[in-house]
Order: sequence, then C-alpha cells, then structure tokens
Amino acid sequence: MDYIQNSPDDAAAMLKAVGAASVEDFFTSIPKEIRLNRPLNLPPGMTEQELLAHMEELAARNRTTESCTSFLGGGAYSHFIPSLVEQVAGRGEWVTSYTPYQAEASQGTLQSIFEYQTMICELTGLDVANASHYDGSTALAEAVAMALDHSDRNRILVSAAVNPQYREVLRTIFRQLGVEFVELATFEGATATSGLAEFAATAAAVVVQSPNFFGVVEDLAEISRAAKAGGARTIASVNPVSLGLLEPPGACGFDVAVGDAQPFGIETSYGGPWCGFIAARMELIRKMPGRLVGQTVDDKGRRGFCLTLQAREQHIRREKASSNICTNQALMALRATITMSTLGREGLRRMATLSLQRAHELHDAVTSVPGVSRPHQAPFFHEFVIQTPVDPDLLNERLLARGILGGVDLHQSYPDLRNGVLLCATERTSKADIERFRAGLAECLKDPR
Amino acid sequence: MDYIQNSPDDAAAMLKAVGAASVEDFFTSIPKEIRLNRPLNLPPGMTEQELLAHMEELAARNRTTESCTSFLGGGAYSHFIPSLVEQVAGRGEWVTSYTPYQAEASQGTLQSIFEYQTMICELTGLDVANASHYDGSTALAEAVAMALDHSDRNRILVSAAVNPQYREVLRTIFRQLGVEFVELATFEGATATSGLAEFAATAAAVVVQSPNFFGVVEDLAEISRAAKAGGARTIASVNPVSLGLLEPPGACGFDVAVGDAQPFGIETSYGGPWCGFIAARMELIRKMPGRLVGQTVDDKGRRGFCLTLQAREQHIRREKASSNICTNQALMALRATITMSTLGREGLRRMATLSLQRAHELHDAVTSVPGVSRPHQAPFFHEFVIQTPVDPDLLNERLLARGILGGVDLHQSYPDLRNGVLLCATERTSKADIERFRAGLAECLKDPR
Amino acid sequence: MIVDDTALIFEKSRPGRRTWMLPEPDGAPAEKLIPEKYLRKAPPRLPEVAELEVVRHYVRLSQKSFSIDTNFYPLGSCTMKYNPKINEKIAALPGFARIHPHQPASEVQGALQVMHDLQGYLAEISGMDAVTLQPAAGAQGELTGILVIRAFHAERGQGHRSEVLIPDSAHGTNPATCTLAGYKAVSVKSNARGGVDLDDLKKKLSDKTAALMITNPSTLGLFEEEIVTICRMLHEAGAQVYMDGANMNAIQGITRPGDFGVDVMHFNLHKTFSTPHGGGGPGSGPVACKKHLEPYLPVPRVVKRDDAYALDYDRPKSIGRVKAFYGNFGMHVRCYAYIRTHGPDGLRRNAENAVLNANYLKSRVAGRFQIAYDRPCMHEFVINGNPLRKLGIRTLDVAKRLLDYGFHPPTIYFPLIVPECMMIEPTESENRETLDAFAEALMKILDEAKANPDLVHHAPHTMPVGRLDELKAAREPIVRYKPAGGDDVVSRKS
Amino acid sequence: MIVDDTALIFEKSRPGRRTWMLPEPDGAPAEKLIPEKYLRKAPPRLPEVAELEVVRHYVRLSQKSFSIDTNFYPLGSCTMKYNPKINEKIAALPGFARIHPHQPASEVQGALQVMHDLQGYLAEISGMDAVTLQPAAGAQGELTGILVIRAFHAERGQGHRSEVLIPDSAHGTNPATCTLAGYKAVSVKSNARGGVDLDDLKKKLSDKTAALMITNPSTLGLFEEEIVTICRMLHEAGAQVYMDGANMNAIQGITRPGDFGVDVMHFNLHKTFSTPHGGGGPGSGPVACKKHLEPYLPVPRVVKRDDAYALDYDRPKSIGRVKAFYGNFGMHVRCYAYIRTHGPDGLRRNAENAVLNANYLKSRVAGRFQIAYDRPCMHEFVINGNPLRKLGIRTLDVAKRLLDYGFHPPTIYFPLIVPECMMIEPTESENRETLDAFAEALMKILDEAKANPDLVHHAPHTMPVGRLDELKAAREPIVRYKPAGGDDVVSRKS
Ligand SMILES: Cc1ncc(COP(=O)(O)O)c(C=O)c1O
Ligand SMILES: Cc1ncc(COP(=O)(O)O)c(C=O)c1O
Repeated sequence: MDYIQNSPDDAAAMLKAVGAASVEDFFTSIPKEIRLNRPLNLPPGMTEQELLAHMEELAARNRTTESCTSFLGGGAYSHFIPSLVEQVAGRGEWVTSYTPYQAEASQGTLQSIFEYQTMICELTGLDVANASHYDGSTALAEAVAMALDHSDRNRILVSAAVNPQYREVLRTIFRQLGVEFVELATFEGATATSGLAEFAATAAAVVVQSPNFFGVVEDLAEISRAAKAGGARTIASVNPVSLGLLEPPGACGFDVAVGDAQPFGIETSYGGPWCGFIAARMELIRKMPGRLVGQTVDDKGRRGFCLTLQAREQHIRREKASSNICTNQALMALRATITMSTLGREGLRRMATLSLQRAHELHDAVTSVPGVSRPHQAPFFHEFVIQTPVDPDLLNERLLARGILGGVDLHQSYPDLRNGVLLCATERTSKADIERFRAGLAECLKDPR
Repeated sequence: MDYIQNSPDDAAAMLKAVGAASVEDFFTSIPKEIRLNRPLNLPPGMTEQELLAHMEELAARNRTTESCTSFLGGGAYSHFIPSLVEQVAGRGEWVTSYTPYQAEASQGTLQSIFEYQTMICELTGLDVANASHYDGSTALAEAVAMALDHSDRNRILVSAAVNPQYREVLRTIFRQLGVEFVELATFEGATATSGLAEFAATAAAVVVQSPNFFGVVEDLAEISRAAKAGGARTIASVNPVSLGLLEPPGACGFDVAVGDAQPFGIETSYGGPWCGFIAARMELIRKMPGRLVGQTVDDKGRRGFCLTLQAREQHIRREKASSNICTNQALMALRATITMSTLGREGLRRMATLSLQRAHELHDAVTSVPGVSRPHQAPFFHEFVIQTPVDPDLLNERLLARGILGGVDLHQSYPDLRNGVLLCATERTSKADIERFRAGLAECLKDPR
Repeated sequence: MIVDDTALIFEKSRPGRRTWMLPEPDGAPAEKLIPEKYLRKAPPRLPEVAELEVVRHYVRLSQKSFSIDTNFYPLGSCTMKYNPKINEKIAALPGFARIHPHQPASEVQGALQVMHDLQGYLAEISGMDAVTLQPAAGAQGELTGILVIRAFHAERGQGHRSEVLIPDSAHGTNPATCTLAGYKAVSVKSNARGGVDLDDLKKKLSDKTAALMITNPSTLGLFEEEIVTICRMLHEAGAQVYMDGANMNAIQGITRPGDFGVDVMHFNLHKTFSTPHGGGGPGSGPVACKKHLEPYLPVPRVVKRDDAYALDYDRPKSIGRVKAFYGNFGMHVRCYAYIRTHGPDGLRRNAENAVLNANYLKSRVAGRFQIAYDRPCMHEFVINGNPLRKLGIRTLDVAKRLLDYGFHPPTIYFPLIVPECMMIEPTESENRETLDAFAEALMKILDEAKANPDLVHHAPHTMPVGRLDELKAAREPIVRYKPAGGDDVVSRKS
Repeated sequence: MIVDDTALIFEKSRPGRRTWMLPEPDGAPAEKLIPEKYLRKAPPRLPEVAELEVVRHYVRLSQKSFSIDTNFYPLGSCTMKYNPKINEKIAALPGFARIHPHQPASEVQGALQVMHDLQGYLAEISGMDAVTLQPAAGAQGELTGILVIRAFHAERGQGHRSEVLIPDSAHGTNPATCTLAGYKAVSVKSNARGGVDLDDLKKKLSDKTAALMITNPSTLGLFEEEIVTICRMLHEAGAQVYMDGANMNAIQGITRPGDFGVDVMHFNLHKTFSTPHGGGGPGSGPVACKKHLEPYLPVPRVVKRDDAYALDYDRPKSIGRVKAFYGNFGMHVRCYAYIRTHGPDGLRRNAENAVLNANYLKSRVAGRFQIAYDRPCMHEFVINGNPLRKLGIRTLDVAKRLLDYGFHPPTIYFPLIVPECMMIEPTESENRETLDAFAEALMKILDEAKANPDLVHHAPHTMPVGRLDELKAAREPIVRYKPAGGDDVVSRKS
C-alpha cells in the first residue's frame, strides 16, 4: 500500500515527458554494487482495515492508566485534558504544517506560539520564553548551556533532588565538554542551602527543581539569594501546574526556568512527545536556543508575527550556534496553549489546588497504614515519598493485582531511601481512589516479604 | 455550569446600557401565575471532568459490536469506516454551520452536498437526488408521497419483504390520508411478480426493497416491467453498498430509489443519526422533498452552488408543500460523501464484493450445522435467513454467552418463518468470526429447548 | 489566493488513482454468487482519487463555510449557540457510537438509561407527563404531535375535527405538517403587539377545530401574553393545543408549556440543547405531551421496569412508528450531556442570558433600524426592513454585506408578516464585544448605503464567490455533476 | 473579511469570564498545606475567556496557516508528504496515548513491541545492526550519533581525534552538533557536480579526523556518486562515517547506508516516514549504527528476551541518556504504522515516485530557471536564483508571490552554496496536476516580474498580512504580550 497519488499511467506519462525510459534512469548516480538487489525484509503491506486491526491489538497489550488506579508521577502526570483540545489542536492545518518560515502564510502558527511564549512567561514570572524544546530534560540541558555560555566557570551545582533522568541527560550532553557537575545534598527532602553561597562562588550555575523530584517545594528565594551571592546563575526546573499556586522562579530571582508542559493537555504517551519549555530574563534573550516568535508589522503597518532573532540558530550560526535544535515540539506547545486558555486563571487555580489537596489527602491516608513511613518533612505539592518494609517491585506487583498502579520505585536512583516509593495525585485522583489505595496498601504490607 | 460568555459584570453593564434593572424586566410578558417559582427538578450541574466520567460510565454499560462478534444487520450495518472520515467530517466548520441559506458564505457545505447528490445519482442510476432525508424509512415515505402526488390512485403495493419497520412508518404517515397499502407476497424470499401487472393497474406505486429484508436480490427489471404495464410508479428501497455490484434501480426502470447511506462512514449509533437518501428521474424533480443544491454562477460568471427550487419547500409553499422537512441530516450525508470519495470505485467494489463473499461463506458454514435450514433459495447479497429448532431469543442468549451477537430475530415480523433469524456479514466479518459462529451455533443447537 | 480551487472531487478524479482501505476480495467472484442479470453493467462513477486529494479537497471546502466555530451566526429561530466539543467526544465513545439498534436491551442498558432519563428531563423542563425521542427533527416532531392529537380525537369520536389553527407568524413546517396529517391549516392573524389576535382566533375557532398550533415564544421573539386565555379557549372548544417549542431557549426554567395549558409540543434539541446543526442536520425533535395523549405516542417507548430499562412495544393506541428504530440517538446523548452539565441553574441562566443578549443587541440597533415590535423581546427580535428601501437597499443587500464583515446574517424574509424581515437571535453564548461589533457593522452598512450604494448592492466582495444567481439555478436546474463528454444519462427508460 | 480578527487571546480576556472544567476544590485551602512564603502573590495572567472564545480563536487561527492538508508544500529537505489520518487515530488510542512511562514493562508489552520491531525495521531499511529511538528529532539524533563516535574513539585510545569533516552543502544542524559534541567542524568543498570534492576531502582528512558527517542524498538533491570511495577513505584514516539521513525518502528500498559504508546515521521519522510536522514539531530522530558502535547507544535499549519485551539499562559503555524516558513514542507508533502499511514494496515505490516527481517538476521549470546541477536528481532539486536579479527580483520575491498562488514556497537560501537558492521537494504524495500548476505559477511569476515588478516585490497580496518587517522584529524584539497599562514586568530582580 502507499499514499502515492499518481497512477502507473500518470507515471508513464511523466516519464515520457521527462524523456526517461524508467525511474531507473534517475538512479544512475547510485553505483550498481551498492544497490539493494532484493526487496527489503519487512512484513508485507496492509490495507487500512488490516492495519487498524493490527494496531488495536498492539494497543490492547498495554494497560492504560485509565483502566486502573494510578499513582504514578515522577515527571509524567495524568491530568484532565479538556475535550476541545484534541478537536481544535487536531485540525489538519496545525498538524500538517512545518516551522513557520514563510510568516505571511503561517500567521496562525506564529500567533499561537507568541501566545504560548506569553503564557510560559506568565507562569514562570520571566521575560522571554522560546517556542518549545524537546522535553523538560533537554530544556534543562539547554539552560545549563546558556549559563555556561555566559560564564567562564565550568562547574554546575545540581541538587540531588532534580529528576534523576534529567541529571543523566546533563551528564551525557556535557561530559565531553569538560563540565563538572557537583551534587547538592538535600535535607528533609529539600535542597540544603547552608554553605551554598560559597559553593556557588565557583559555579556557573545552580540547578534545582521545584517541586523537586520528591515533590518537595524548594525555597527558591533562599537558593537564589545564595547563588547570586556566589555569582552563579540560577536555573529552576518547574512543574507548570504548580505555578498556579507557587511563587514563580522569576519572582524568586531565578534567571532561567525550564520544565515540561506535558501536564497541560498532553497525553503521557509512554514518555513523549511532550513539550519542553525554557524561559529566561530579557538579558539572556540572545542566548535562548531554538525558535522565537516576535511581533512586527507588515507593509501596511498591521501587526503580524514572525520568527525572530534567527541569528542565534544553527541554520545561520552553524558551528557557532550554542544549540543545534531545529525541529521542536510545536504541536505539543499548541496543545498546552489551548489547554491553558481553556483552563484560564480559575481553571489553573483549581487544577493546582485539587492536585495539592488530593495529594495531601493521599498522604494522610497512606501514612495511616502501619509500616508506612515518610523520610521527608518539608512541604510538598502533589508528590511525596514513602518508605515501607516491602521491596517496591514486589509491592507494586501486589498492588497491580488489585488494579492499582503504585508509585515510582526509587531504589535505583535513591538507594539511600530504602524501599522508597514516590506517590502522586492530581485532580483526576478521586477520594475513592485514595481509599482504594489505602486499603490495598494495607493488605499488601501485611506480609513484609 | 454553562457556556455563557458574558460574566456577571458584563451582564450588569449590559442591563445598564439597556436601562433594565434586571433580566426580570424582559420577562414581564410572561404572566406571574405561570412562572415556575422553583428550580427545575433536574440533577445538579457538572463540570466537564465530572460529566466525562459520568458519560464514560454510561457508555461502558453498553456492549459494543466491536467487543464481540456480531452478525446483526436488518437495516443497520457495521462497515469499515476510513479513519480520515471522522477527522475531516468532524471539523468545526462542517459541524457547527446550519443549512446554507447564505450561499456565498457556505460554498463548502453546498459543494459537498452537490457532490453527495451526484454520488447518490451514480449509485442509483437516477437523475436527481436530494440533500438527504432523516433515514431510509422516512425517505421511503416521502417517495410514496411523491407517487401519490403524481397519481389519482390511492393504493400502494408494498412487498412483504420490505423492512417491516419501514412499512410501519408508511402506515403511520399515510393512515389518516386514506391511503391503502396492499402487501405483495414473496416466493423463495423474493417478491412474487406473477399477476403484478394487473394488480399494479389499480395502484399509484409499487414498493420493493432490494436486497430485500431477507437479503434477497429482487428482480427489479421484471418488477418494473409489470408495474409500468399497470401504470404504477416504481419505488425501490436499496442498500447503497450493494449498488457497487448490483444493477441500479434507475437502470432497471425504477422511478424513485430510496435508502439509507448509513453503511458509508456512519456509525450504527443505536439507530441514528443516519442518512436517508431519495433519488428520482428528472421528471420528478419538482416533487422532490427537502433541500436541493444546484449549480449556478456568481456576478462574475464563476461557478457557484446554492439551494435551489425552494418553491417546493415548506418555508415557501407552507400548507401546499408535499413534505414538511426542514432540518435534514446534512452532516451524515457529508460523512457518506467523504467515505464514498475515499473508497472510490475500487474501494466500493471491494466493500461490496467482500460483504457478498463473507455472507456466502457464512451461509455455507452455518447451513452445515445440523438443525439449520434455509427457507429461501433466491440469490442474496450480504444477509440471509436461517431457521433452527431453537427459539431465537433463547438462541441469541446462548450465543451471547459465547461473545456472539447473533442475528435479528424475525418472530415478530415474520411469524410464518418459525424461529427465523436474519444473519449478516460485511467486510468486517473475518473468516475466524465465521468459524467461531459456526462452532458456537452448533453448540447452542445441541439442546433444542 | 489567485488560483481558486473550485474543482469538484469528480473533476479531480483520474483513472487508476486510489486509496487502500480494504483488501482484495479473496472469495468466489461475484458472478458465481449472483446471477449475471442482477449485476451492474458499469460501476458507479465514484471519484478515483488518492487519500491526500480527499483530505485536501474536503478540508479546503470546509474552510469555505461560515460556522459557529468561526463566526457569529445570529440566524433567528435557529438558536446557533456554542456546540460543546465534549459532547462530540462523548457521542463518539464506542459505547455510544458502536452499538447496533437490534442488540437486546440487556446489552444496551447505558443507552436506554440515557434515553429514559432524558425523557424525564424534557418532561420536567416542559411541565409535561410523557416524552418520545423518536422524531428526527422539529418538523417530524410536529407531525408526530399532530397525529397524536388526531388519534386522540378519533378515539373520542371527534374525527370530524378537520382544522388546525395556526398564527400567521408561524414557521412553514407548521402548515405543511397539518396538511400531511390530513388537516386543513387555518391561519390566525397576529395583532399589533405581535400576539395572537384573539378576535380572529374566536372567529376561526369552531367544532371543526382539532388544535391550535402555536409557537411560543413566537417567531417574532415574543412571549404570547394571552397564552393562558388562548389555551383555555381552545380547550373549551374541545380542541387541543400544540406548541412548537423551537424557541424554548428563552423560557427554560422560567415557565413551562405544561403549566400554561399546552397539551403537546416538540423540542428542537439542535436549538435549545445545542446539538450541532451539521450544515443542515441532523437534528432531533422529541415530543412531550400530557397524560391524556401519552397512549398515542409512537412505539417503542423507552421504559424502566424493576431497575432495568426496556423498549415497550405494547401500546395498542399508539400512532405507530414515525421512524425506524428509536430516533437520532447520537443527538439524545449530546442533549443528555448538555442538560447534565448545566443542571437546573445553568439552564435557567441560559434563558436569562439569551434574552439579555437579544435585548441588548436590540437596544444597540434600535436607533437606526425599525424594530418590528418595540417591547422587551425574548431570545430574538425582528427588524422591519421596509425603511431600508428609502436608502435604496433591501434586507438581502444588508445580509450579503454582513458577510464581508465576517458575520453570518440573521434569518431574512421570515416571519412573513414583517416586511423585509430580519430576525436576529444572538444566543447566550456570544459575548458583548461580538454583539457590539455586529451592531456597528449593521449601522455601518446603512452609512455605506448612502455613501457607496454599489458596495452594498454588489456585496459580498470577500467571499469565495460573489453574489450568486439563484434565479438561474432554479430556471436551469443543474443538480448533479455530469462528466464532460461522458455518457450523462445513467438511468434508462424502460 | 473586512473585520480582520487578529486579537490575541489575551486581548479577548475579560475579568470573570471562564470555562467549567474542574470542580471547586473542596479540601483544605492551599494556605494550610503550603507555607505562605511559597505561595504566589498574584496568579499568572492566563486569559479569562469562555469556551466558545477558545474554540473560535484557535479555529480561526488555524485557518491562517498553510499546511499539507490545504496546500502543496514543497519545502526542500523537509519531505512534506501526506500525513495519514489513520496514524493520528492510532496514536490517540488509549492503549498508546494513556500509558505512563513509569509503568512496569509487563504492563506495556504492546508499546515495547512497537518500539522493538520498529528498531528492527529501521535497521533493515538502513542496512545497520542496531537502532535507538530515543532522540527527539534529527538534530538530537546527530548529537547522539556523534557522541557515540566520540565514545568509540575514546575507548580505543583515539581521544585525540578532534575534527569532524562536513561538506559545505550540509544543514546547519551538522556543524552545530559537532561543536556541542566537543568537535571542531571542518568544512569540505563540493565539486562542480555537487558531490564532495575528493581533493579537498583528502586535504582535510588527517589523524585528527574523528568522522565525516555526510548527507546522502545531499541537500542538493544528489546522491553522492563517490560514496563508497569516500567511506573507504575515512575508514582507512581511522575515522567513522556519520550519515545525516534526512533524505532517506529518495533511497529507501533502493540502497542502504550500511551497504555503502556508513557507520552511524539518523532518520527523521517526520520526513521519510510521514509523522506530521505539527507546525515545527514534534519529530523523531532514531539513530542506526553498525555493530561496533552499538555498545555506546543511549540507555535504555528496548530488547526482547524470551518472548517478552524489556528495557535494558545494563550497557556500561553507553553514552547515557539523551532524553528523559524513551523518545517521542507517539511518533514511533505512527512510523511503525506507516512502515507496516507500506511493506517493502510500498516503501520502494515511495522512493521511486518521490524521485520521479522531482525530476518531472525539474524538467517542467528547467527551461526558465537555472537548475543548479543539471543531472537527474533524487527527491529534490535546487534552483540557482541568481539570474532572477536580471529581472529585478530575488528568490524571496518569488517565494512570497507563490503564496498568492496558493503554494507554500520551497526552502529558500539553503543550501548556502547555491546563490539565491530554491530547494524544491515535491514528495511522492503529490499528483501531476499539482506539479504542473506549481511549475506554471513559477513561470508566471517570471512574466509578472517583467510586466509588473511591483506585484512581485510587494507580494504577498492575498494573505492575512502583507510582507512582514522581519528586521524590525529582530531589532525591537517583542516576544510576549504585555497587557496595556498593566504591570508588565512580572519578574523582579533580586
Ligand atoms: C419555529 C420553527 N418551527 C419549526 C422548525 C422546524 O424544525 P426542524 O428544522 O428541526 O425540522 C423550525 C426550524 O427552523 C423553526 O424555526
Ligand atoms: C538535511 C537535514 N539535516 C538535519 C536536519 C535536522 O533535523 P530536525 O529538524 O529533525 O532536528 C534537517 C531538518 O530540516 C535537514 O533538512
């Protein structure tokens, strides 16, 4: 099967028009000896009816978070998605266009990105946001690159409570450039700030996450003060939903905020595609990676939008560019934009508050179960860590048998948190879910092996 | 909850602008004594999140035809729906517009209907088709009204093999007008044609269905000859998928063809909304009910489309109109149009042929089961009747226990066909489905009580 | 765009182009299964196009239509309100979309519950006792209701009643319905306030009267102040009162037809309850009636028995089916969802805000346009366009010029009793700025009519086509595409 | 339309307007759960609008963008082919969309199977031994591949290799990637035929060379005739060959990078395999490599063990993660579906028809435009726009004027080595009539340049806006909306 429009007759007529005997004539520049002289070894093609059946069968081999009660978070969040998002963002014009290089024919895309940039600025309390990045982890790496670019220091302080996967990405991306990452310890689940100022005096940037990987709300203002005292840039990785309630990094003095807009209308989709965001103070605008949309006027003085400051980007700067990003995650940014528009101020407040409340109710329910303990006492948003006497793998298996997807197993990333599990609740978590979990957990913990 | 845009502040400002103290001022024409002085007794409102959960719960209380193996037909058919249909026909411009009264601002809708009308003409072999009707049953009633309008006879001959529900609708709609319906008997499942010519000499129209309710292909050419000999109009209710293979009513000499385009991209949706169609010879164009789209030119001579011959319709003719239809089923016609465009000639041939083949394979499998007999020998399309020693209700219950939705129970409509069941197959029926049914049926028939 | 793409899908067809939806049939050839004489000689000339062509064709076409999603659409009497996207999603859930109408009731309890409960909600909203969801649209609801009245009279030996009275402001479906139901439609005059002229009513009312068919609020956007009296008069004459409920949006939660004397009525779910209009349909036209008419409602009825929902066919007095199966179920689902999300308060707010928006808009334009009936309106109001003639323009010109401003025009030339009528219904889901912009456009057009009449006469100027020649379309009807040079008569005379 | 609706969603915001998505929080107030000092002083100024406003705003905006669904979009190097609607439907199935990346492998076997099998298909198509799906786009694939090469050299004591050679026709991501990977990008000249200048290559090749990064077919739309020799030269010098696979659409099923000497490459699923471009993304940039490089691929790897699919983290030599989780999974699903529906024959036909369409279009315009390299092209060809200057116009003018004809312009001013370049890639999914119409528009613009140069200089004339002042945008950057009069600096300096 294929989606080729021309029929064999069309092709014949076109070949004739070109004066070619067959398509082979066009491939003469490919030496004979490297031609593939057999069909690719792939399964035979399928019609749409067959394909759909096959894919539905594969999809059915996955257990959806809807078909059970899930308390998974740890960087991917199941929030309510307004129905209009799919229908409006799914329109062909959005889905099948590319980067708005020809601004006059892409005002729709450009204006929507301009709105997205504004919303990210509003959430983070910063001045400029780019048009999107791959995801939160790579956005963080770009933020670090911005800081390094701005500094002659080569050390980055990273809180141990930053998402472990994000930290892995930093290591991968900066290892060969000789960047040194130093881990900041935590106390009661929050990044320890004592001595930070001195430490920061040798660092290009301080990187924290808030709410951090343990769900704990960091004292961004305090961290910022200390970092600034040491002359280091400050970078916060943030959960955008939490910014409906929490003081934004910009207001706390941070230079750069990054994160993933996935919670806004983007399916968890086994980890992607999502929507990394990067926002910064105005003075860093020329260090921003990726597309930026700016406002301008047309030849009649009417407002219009176009890609701007492209001199930052790889297609102009080439080897001097500080980022190599080209394709970003625009459609996901659109989903986030439409979701934020739909929620509006009141809706975001509700989403953030309900997530906060359910998580605390979950906390109270869970900690009432004998055997459950809490390693951290710092305030948290919608995630928190518990420890139990049972190995998380085993615990999750037992919960699964009860239709419950338990929390994220922390034993790999935080072996010190023995049998640590990260639990999450959102506005989609019901009180009944919480009770089901409490009861299930109690049963699962009866037998500690 | 509501979808009101204005805020209470907006409303206050507007009231002020109008000079009203409150909205009560606008309702003074409603006498106090008939005001409802309590809230409506309805369940309280729900936010979108709550509503979705509630509706998903209700939906889950229905067993879908996909979650089991279904052999149900009898006027509603589960065919393959190309994926693009939903996405393209679901666009807001199509969904949220109304009848294209202002042609210049509705060329999209109008052109799509013009294309639909053309496709219906192509399928039926007739000259003119309207923009859609409620469903197949009401389309048939309109066809009868057209024939009555054209004749001074008051009798309509209707084959006993016309969908029983359609015949019930005819009775409801014409009873008070003194129209007499006479049933034409069947032989081997096909409408008996002997003596039809004499009979037809007293009738305004002869109404048959092909493939008829037993799935049997009628000899339309022969019926047409006989009816014409008697001076009666001929009306055929047809399954549009079958017209990918079967000689169309127009080519067989029929005056009017009606049916339901539901098999083309329209979900069975518990019986509606679907898409009735009506096609006729050109001479009947001024008797056609409902909207008709015609081609014309604009003030610069460019082709354009508009509603036409509106003098036929109720909003102009009022009590002299022969139909009262206003709102039709345009969006469903659009789905059918896009589906027919997507299938194209080759796709329709495949759909029709596969349905035919699977039905005959099902026939062969089923009739191999001891106890199963066939009342009819005439050729059939994708449905056929079987009889078994078991009461259909009981049989279906047993089949259901095996995940099978058996056929349509005929005992109400055709008590003579003792324990008769109508089975259907389409291109969605797999060979495995057929074997599962055969095996299941054999088990269910073991115990004849 | 310079290259306007107006080709029909048929004109884009090329032999051999195709999509790949279904596998090649692998069973016995059709000739083996069906006698040759029944087989088609030539295939229907469906287009031969690839998938991208289909998508591009219909996506581009879609962009050529105004819609609520893209434009203010104050089409009077049609209640073009916001159609919630969630309802589209819900109706497409497999549990609602992929169920077969012949499935046993036990397997579709969710569907039956939706229908059953919706019947109850509509009964409560209308103050009636029983509801059928079967009619596919308002007009079919009308026929159903009038047939019910007919059956009622027939059973009570009142078969001689042969006339239905209809105010002259009524929608065309009302008189057309009466004829279909075998009744004579008798027109009743409106009075100067836009209400029913009681004297004329008295004159027309007789023992031949089967019913009054009244639209309330009326198509003039007015609530019938004498409705209680009118209903009493009809009942005293042994007749029934049918209400066309097209305009329920204005009064839901505020007053109930059942409480002011109506015996039977229809709803338009595609108006009051926002099921989308779909470019012309589908709609849904449930009928609600008082207890004495219930026995005559179409079968099957959706009932609840011992906690299970069922279809009841055992109604010997029923008029019978008006449609195959159970109505436009997909619309019932959307309506159910709409009512559930609103609750009693939301529905009432809808009425209040629809009426507020209409009165606000009316007051915005009242200075420059002649309001046909200058008193507080309900959900819509009508303009008498006669004075426009002095400016050398007509209502049609205003309508066409509005398109250039990005607004769908109001309903025009209806109701018939108001000359050059414009019937404007903003609905509750539009905001103040939109109403202001629309009012300004209307007034600007008056200025244009003076300053540059041609601009208005030849409008629209910014649509994909200019003003269309509707006369030509009717005089030389071309109602289907015929391939150039091709054999264009497919049907043959026998 | 006269009233052009260009307001931002923020400008449509009014205090108190809202939607009703979530219930009122009913638990403890936030102040009780979070210390006051952490709570926001003022809420983020998201818009306050009702649902219809959101829908209308974004639906209307959407209509202001060209797309494959609405327009021919021959953007060179981007492979703007038809994006099958079924793949959107499939990716949205709850079984693919509503799964959480922390779910245990046992609960997502279907997802892992899709990824595992897709890895295999891509390996077969490229002639490589191993594939990672983790990179989110082509550029990230490049970085991944170059880091893999770096790790390989490092392990073999070749850490001194510090340069990557890159032909001068390369995409900007190539040199940018090298810098990020800690390498020096060294440019290699192209020869007169558009291929790599072997003499220059020899000159630049040394024991400092870590790799050659070559795009084949190149951004000039040409297959590198000397690719076998080139790869041999690199290998003999101890270096690796990285291939930018952006242009795989031309050669899938025809020749395989692994068979002509490439060690590691990336795919752009959003090009060759039609995952939609989404207005700029998301994409997906899997990396395929030969056996000797496999140990260095990012973790986790998707593997199959005893009939079960699993994530393997135990790869001690791995460069580590390049992204959280496993890549843009939703794109993997679409790509998998695309490959499965095509099968081997379909993919090959794609290549053949993409190349046929490009050569046909090239021949249609060759008489009037200067084709930069006049030999059979692959999936795209480039025009040297220098001669346009004689007509007083530039490539930019042609591009803008094409918009008026309803065509998205080609890629312009890239590759850099062709002056005033236009890079035209029609893809296999466009038909002949479209190619003809596009060719005619191009030629007509040349005529217009003579007859009416202003028309071309000031194009476009039919878009929602006229030609935009991009200079102004860069000089006075306004990159976010600020409410008029409002407190426009949200962030405070500490
Ligand atoms: C007042 C009135 N009555 C009846 C109808 C007919 O309803 P439907 O179009 O649903 O058949 C309409 C429709 O426009 C109407 O406005
Ligand atoms: C030749 C070439 N290489 C690399 C890239 C970068 O790929 P991506 O945009 O997916 O990051 C592109 C994208 O346009 C390209 O055309």
